[in-house]
Amino acid sequence: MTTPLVSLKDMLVVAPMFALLFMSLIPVMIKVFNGNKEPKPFVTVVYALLGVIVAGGLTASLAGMKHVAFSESIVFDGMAVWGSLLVLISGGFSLMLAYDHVETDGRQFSEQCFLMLGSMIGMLIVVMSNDLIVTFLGIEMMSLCLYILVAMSREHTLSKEAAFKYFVLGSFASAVFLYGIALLYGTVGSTQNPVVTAKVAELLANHNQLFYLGLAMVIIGFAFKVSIFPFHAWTPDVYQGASTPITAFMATAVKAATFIAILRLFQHADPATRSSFLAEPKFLSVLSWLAVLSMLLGNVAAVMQNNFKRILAYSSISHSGYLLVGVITAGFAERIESSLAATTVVLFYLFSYTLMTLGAFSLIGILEKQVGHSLTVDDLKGLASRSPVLAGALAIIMFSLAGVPPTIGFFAKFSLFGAAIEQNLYWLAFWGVMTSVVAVFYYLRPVVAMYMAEASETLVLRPAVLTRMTLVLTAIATIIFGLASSPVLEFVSESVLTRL
Amino acid sequence: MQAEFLFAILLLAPLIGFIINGLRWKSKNYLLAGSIATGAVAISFIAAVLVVMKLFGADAPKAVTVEYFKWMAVGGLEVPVAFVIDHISALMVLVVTGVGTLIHLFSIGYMSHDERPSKYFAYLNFFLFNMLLLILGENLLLMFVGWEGVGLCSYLLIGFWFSDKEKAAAGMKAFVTNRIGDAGFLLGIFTIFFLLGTVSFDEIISKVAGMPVEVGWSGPITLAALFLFIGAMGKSAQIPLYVWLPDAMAGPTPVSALIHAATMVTAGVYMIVRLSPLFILAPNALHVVAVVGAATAVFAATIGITQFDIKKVLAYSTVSQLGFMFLACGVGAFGAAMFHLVTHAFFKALMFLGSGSVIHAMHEEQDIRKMGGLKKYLPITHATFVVGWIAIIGIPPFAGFFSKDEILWKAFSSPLGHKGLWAAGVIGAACTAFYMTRLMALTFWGKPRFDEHKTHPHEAPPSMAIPLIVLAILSAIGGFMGIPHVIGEILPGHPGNWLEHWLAGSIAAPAGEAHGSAIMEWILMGISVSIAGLAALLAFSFYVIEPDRPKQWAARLPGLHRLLENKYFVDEFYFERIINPLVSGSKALWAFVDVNFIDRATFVVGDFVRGMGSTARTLQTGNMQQYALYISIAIALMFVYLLEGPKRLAELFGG
Amino acid sequence: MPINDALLNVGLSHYLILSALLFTLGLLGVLLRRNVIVILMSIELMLNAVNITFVAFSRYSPTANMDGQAMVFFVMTIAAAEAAVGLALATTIFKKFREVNIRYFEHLKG
Amino acid sequence: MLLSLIVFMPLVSAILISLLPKENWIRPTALFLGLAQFVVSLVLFAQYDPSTPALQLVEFVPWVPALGVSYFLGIDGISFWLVLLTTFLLPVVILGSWTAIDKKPKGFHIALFVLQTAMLGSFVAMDLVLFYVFFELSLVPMYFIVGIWGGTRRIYATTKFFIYTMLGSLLMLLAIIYLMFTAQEVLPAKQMTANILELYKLDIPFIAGQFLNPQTLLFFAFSVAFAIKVPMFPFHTWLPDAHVEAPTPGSVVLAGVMLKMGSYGFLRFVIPLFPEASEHYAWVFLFLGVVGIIYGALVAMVQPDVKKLVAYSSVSHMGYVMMGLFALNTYGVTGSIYQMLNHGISTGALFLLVGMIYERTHSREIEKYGGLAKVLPIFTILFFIVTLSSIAVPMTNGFVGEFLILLGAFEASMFFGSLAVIGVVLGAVYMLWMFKRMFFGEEGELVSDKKHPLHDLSLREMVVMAPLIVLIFWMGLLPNQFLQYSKVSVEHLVSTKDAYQLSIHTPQPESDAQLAFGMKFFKSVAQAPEAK
Repeated sequence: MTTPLVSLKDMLVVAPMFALLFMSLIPVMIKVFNGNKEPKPFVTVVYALLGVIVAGGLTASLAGMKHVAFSESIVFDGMAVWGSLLVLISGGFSLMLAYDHVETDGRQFSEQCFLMLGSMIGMLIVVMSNDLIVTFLGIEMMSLCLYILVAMSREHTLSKEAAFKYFVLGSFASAVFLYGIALLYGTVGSTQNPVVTAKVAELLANHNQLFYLGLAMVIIGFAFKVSIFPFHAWTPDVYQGASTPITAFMATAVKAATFIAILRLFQHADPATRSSFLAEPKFLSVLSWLAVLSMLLGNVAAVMQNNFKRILAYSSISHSGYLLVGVITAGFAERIESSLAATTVVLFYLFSYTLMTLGAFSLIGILEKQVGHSLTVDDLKGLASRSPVLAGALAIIMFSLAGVPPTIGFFAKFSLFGAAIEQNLYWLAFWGVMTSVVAVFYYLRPVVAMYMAEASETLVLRPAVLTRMTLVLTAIATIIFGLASSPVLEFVSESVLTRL
Repeated sequence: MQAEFLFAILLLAPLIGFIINGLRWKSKNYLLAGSIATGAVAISFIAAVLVVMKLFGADAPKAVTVEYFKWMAVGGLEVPVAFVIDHISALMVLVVTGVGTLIHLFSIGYMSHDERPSKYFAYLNFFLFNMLLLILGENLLLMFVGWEGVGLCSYLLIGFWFSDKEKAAAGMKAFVTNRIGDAGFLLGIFTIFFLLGTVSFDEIISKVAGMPVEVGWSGPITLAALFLFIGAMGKSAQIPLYVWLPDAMAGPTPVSALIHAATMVTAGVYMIVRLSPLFILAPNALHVVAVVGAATAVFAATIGITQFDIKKVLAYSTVSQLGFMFLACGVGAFGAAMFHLVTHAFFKALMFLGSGSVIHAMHEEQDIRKMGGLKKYLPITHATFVVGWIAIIGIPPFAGFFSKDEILWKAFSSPLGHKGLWAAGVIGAACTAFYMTRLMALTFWGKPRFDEHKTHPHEAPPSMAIPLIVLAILSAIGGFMGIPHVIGEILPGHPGNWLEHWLAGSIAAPAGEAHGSAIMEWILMGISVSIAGLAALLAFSFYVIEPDRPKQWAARLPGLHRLLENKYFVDEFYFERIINPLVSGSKALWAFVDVNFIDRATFVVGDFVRGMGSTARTLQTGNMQQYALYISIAIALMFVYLLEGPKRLAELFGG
Repeated sequence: MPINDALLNVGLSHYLILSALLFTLGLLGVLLRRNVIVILMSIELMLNAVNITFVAFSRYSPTANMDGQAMVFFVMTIAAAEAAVGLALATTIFKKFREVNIRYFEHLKG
Repeated sequence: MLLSLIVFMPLVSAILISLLPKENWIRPTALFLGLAQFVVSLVLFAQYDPSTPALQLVEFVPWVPALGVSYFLGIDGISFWLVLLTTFLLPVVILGSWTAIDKKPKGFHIALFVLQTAMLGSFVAMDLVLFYVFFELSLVPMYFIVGIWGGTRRIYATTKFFIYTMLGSLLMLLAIIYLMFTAQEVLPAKQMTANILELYKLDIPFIAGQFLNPQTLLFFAFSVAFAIKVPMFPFHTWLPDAHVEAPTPGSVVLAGVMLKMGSYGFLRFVIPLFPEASEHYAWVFLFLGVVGIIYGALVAMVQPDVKKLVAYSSVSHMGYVMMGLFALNTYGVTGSIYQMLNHGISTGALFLLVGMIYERTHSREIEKYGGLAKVLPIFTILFFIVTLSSIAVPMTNGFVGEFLILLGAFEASMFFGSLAVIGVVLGAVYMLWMFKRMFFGEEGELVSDKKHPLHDLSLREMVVMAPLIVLIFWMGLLPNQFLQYSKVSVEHLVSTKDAYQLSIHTPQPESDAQLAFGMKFFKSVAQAPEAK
């Protein structure tokens, strides 16, 4: 043990978190020293965004590096870079949405920013963690902040209910997750990802029942966070109850971070052998069922919804199903190249999902005119004539979510199903396609309302500049990164290769 | 002159006439329009004569062929735009352009009061162009182009007075019925093409030359022949596709004369004669042709007896005469068929024009019950009509006698013939004589049955009279082109059968010996003429001498009378059994397959998805503990599955 | 293994069974109890059950792996934080709704 | 670069139109741009060499190299006329919709031009993924055209249209992916590729009589996608709904071009890629083709709505196209290509005419008309000519296509060929019956309405119809002028379909440098395996 416990490089790796922490404290400090007087929201958001940008810059500048830090409990690699960037992008945009939003621009905005940045720190930990217990810590940090954020919506009683539900179920799932970790610890002797994955083959061969159970419970813990069926039930309720910017944040950043953690668990320990636990057909079938049911339930339930946020919640469930297909492919693939290709696809899909979801929620943010207003699809009527730009942007995003080329949503699905078919997971691909058709139906409904229905009188557009910007930017990005998906994919795939 | 040039004139003259009159379709100047159209056809006629002249002479070619450009060339199918005048088409082209010119001329007077004479003449010219395509086309496809083209013009001209729904319907009926035939024709073309690899008449004939005669029904040539005959049935109004022709009388009368008597309807006969070397190889097909022809001849003639519309009588007469022609084809007497085609063109055109003159004179009255005694008002029309009448009932030496008699004789004597066919022919001829005499009697003779104070029939103007006279002359002498040998021998100078000689190289003859002797021929000739004569006399006595007798007979045989008067209820049968079920069946099909099945299936899927969606929503009770329960159940199931395997899991659910 | 042997020689499995029982108890509490405070307590029970597992595994590990014991501290910290947030939320909703029965909070559904 | 120019000129035009400040500038500008892209497409005549079956005017740029997806355009005898038909119809449609589209003209023309790019792109894309992208993209503008400018049930119709088509094409997507991976495994380059010329080289295992083998499954996955688009019985029910609800220009483009994307797909992809399955299951398509012909005709006959009648006639006409394709011989395939053009022109013209009368009376119910011939003589003449073309009277374009198809079908199967001939009769029945009820007889309630006297066609409307009428006769009288462009390609396809290959036509040396570079690059990819 000649290496020091903590090296300078270790600190460099976690520097983005410190940047976030530092910046998150400033507005709160100002408030405290100013006699509990809320600073100007604009100042607050600038500080917060600054933190995000600095963190993003730091992460990006470290890209290409592979480093294992803090006694192998933190790992910094390409996947971490991508995960961090996704988290920071969605966090940054969510901050912008929050700045504009009716429910969050009140007197507690500095606290809100503090919590959002804190949650992002937790996510960064999740993304970089190399140890299940660290992952647990990260998840808890992220979640605890979110519980409060959900509850913080001003004067909105439903948000309290949502927060409490989210809290109880979240803690419940955390306990399950933790129990799983404990069982893994007991059977493997360590909670470090590489150690666990290295021993998978051996333990599976022994039919170590505790290991089976532990793994199952860990998977359930993750599945809860990304709302995989049947651990999804909180999603629509919480998405509806939370204020829209927070919902956007939850839908994108949480999902991105958690899926990275899942990928780490599913990865191959040894490039030469197929060592993921998906080699065990039972796990494969369990996960396949979860994926298929999520795709099915998410899409099918959304068909009958009218509340736009709930639609997006169900859409989020189904997208988790699609992502799980990618994850399964990554774990199932025999050759390490295929596995990495599937990992790339998952990251790419996350990227596309983040863009589209942020865009969709921004539109909701613009249209929600007062506290507690629950936006339905019918409220969109006549938007096309009121604001062609916003309507066009949302239409692009909806088509992208439905997977119509040449948007990024199409290419994400294309590469995802491609990866699945390459591994002969035809049924997963087939169900993916079939449920996509169902999805088309409800993704088209907002478009129908905006363009084809009679205009409604009550349409009020708030002049939320940052939110509008977010919507338009994401829509444009949806097209541009769709057409230029190749550079993005290559970029991701190169950075994923640093894992080796 | 160059053949290419002459053919171009021949074909393009009517087309140009069509275009000129078509472009000035709003004009009401009937004289100008008529002159243009008539002139165009006359030019065509002259060009035709000039081309046909090339066929005469010692070292004259057997055919004059010109080729302009490739129309279609796909794979092995090469269709040039090529035309030919040989000994068969020469006859036809002269008849069509000649009679066509006369009818155009007649039309000028006839259409003088119409609102849209330019349009009428345009259509008429266009018809002639298509008819020429049909006749002159060197291959089946080009013939088919003309074949459909004449059908189209027929449609337009039948429905010329389209404001009348009945007339528009008649046009449609004609087109659709023809289309059924055309579909058969198409199949015939396909069969021939895949059998012989060509659609050119010349090549078809040279390729089938060495082929053996087909026995049985399923040989390709038999099939092709039958398919083509379906086409001929449609165009030439044979059972069961004859129904359009009587309705086609809705068109202007000159149209009936030109299209529905003299030219277009004979296209089927022409086509079979043209392909006689092919048909002759399929005796079974020829039997079908003969039987259908004979049946039509009798069937239509019997209907003709009871009709009261002057044009309808003539129409059924046309159907019946066409039946004679097919009878001739069917017994292998293609020359006789051509002969009858030509003479029929003369006398039937004459009679239609005559009836046009009558109708014109009677102010659009067509019911012969309201005529009578027109002889004194319309002397020229009457005189010419009489010529036609004598010709059609087959009194020597008028044209009809020679051609009809040749058919009857061949039906009896040809190797493909049969006594039954001959008998049917004689019955048909007798009926013809009867209803034609009846027509004459009711229209021209006896006492006028119209109000002579109100209606003042007047004789036709010269433009209408001249065609009548010319056609009357032709009807009188036209038969001399085909004097039977038995008669020729006893005549001074021993004139041979010119027509037979002329066609000899172009048409096929059935293999085998003809049975029957010259004496037999004389006897049969005598029988048929006398039966026809008797029938005519009977009719004369019925309708002129004792005008009450028909009613008595009708009362005595009510069933037969009703059957005949209602044209054997064929139209009703078609309507009730085919058209109505088709329409209501289609509605049901639409309602059942599209609306109730395919769309329903789509809806069922949609509703299923929706139902699933609703179910999924009911899972979302809002009860947090229930959500936790889902998680717990999932954990439990996963445990059982992972530790015990799928079987245990299934047992849990009672499986 | 004779029955009294299993009773007397306390080993890893005993601790594991105990923790499993406690965990199940907590789980049932979350599922069945109506009072929000009791539900919070049940969650704590689940977390503590896990702690027993960690410690037991650590104690009986052949390599004397101490990681498990360290983890318990992490867990306890998290549990404390959770309790704080949970109670805060419970207070808030009690203030809003004047209600502690969990079945009351079913406004969000469908 | 010519093909790229043709494909993307409409997209640029769409952007230009979106920048126009005044509403009354939109239509003239759109017309000008539409004519311009048609004129540009005419350059094809100069650059295209009809004497070779090889792919011409090729452009090749790698797009997503990791997946072997490239921007690969090319044209041959199969797509040549479809491209021209597409560019030809656009100005016609723009002029035809001058007054029909009275709200949001800007959005409409943008949608129209974007649609144009998508359709042209799918005809010249030689990369399966690129094709798929264009193929799907075409749904979106059409979805809006029907949904925004359509009739009362437009939302139902447009959603049905979108979901039906999407369902089919997503299955095809799976098949495309599978093919790309098969190429990676099997082809010597060991590279994933969506390049259709490379995929032609695949020999996909086929077991006759069994359903679960790769070629059969792929064949049906592709076929369903295209059959829905065509639409072939029994996937046709979206079509009448879409047509009835679509605005006139939408119907014209839908019938005129979009349906052809399906039949083109069969010709370009299904038959060459899966030759054994195509041959083995040809009877299915012949059968469904016949059913489509007869069923479409029968149902068309009893439609009370003239537009729906024309829509069902499309089902019938496309049945011919399917029969011709699966006759798998020169006559049938040539006829099908010809029939695609014919249908584009005549059905397009019919929809335009129906639109014109609808603009005057706001009704499409046949029973309310009658006696139009007297009131609107020019309209009647034009309608009649188009009717003739639709029922395939010789000397109009319809005859040539139908004749060749029936000839081909008869060769392939005497039974189905003979059955299909029934369609010839029924076609005349439904069209002429409709014509009779609308134009002949006494004047109907709409026609004799003294308050709203009907006016015959305006000059603009005549100008819209003129090119269509000219083409109807031109194609009918001189078919060889058209056929010669596709002749060699079709013969190549039919004669070598079991081992179909397309080579690249070497361009002239003076052609554009970038193109030459693309060629060189492609050749290095394409020929490398042969060298080994």
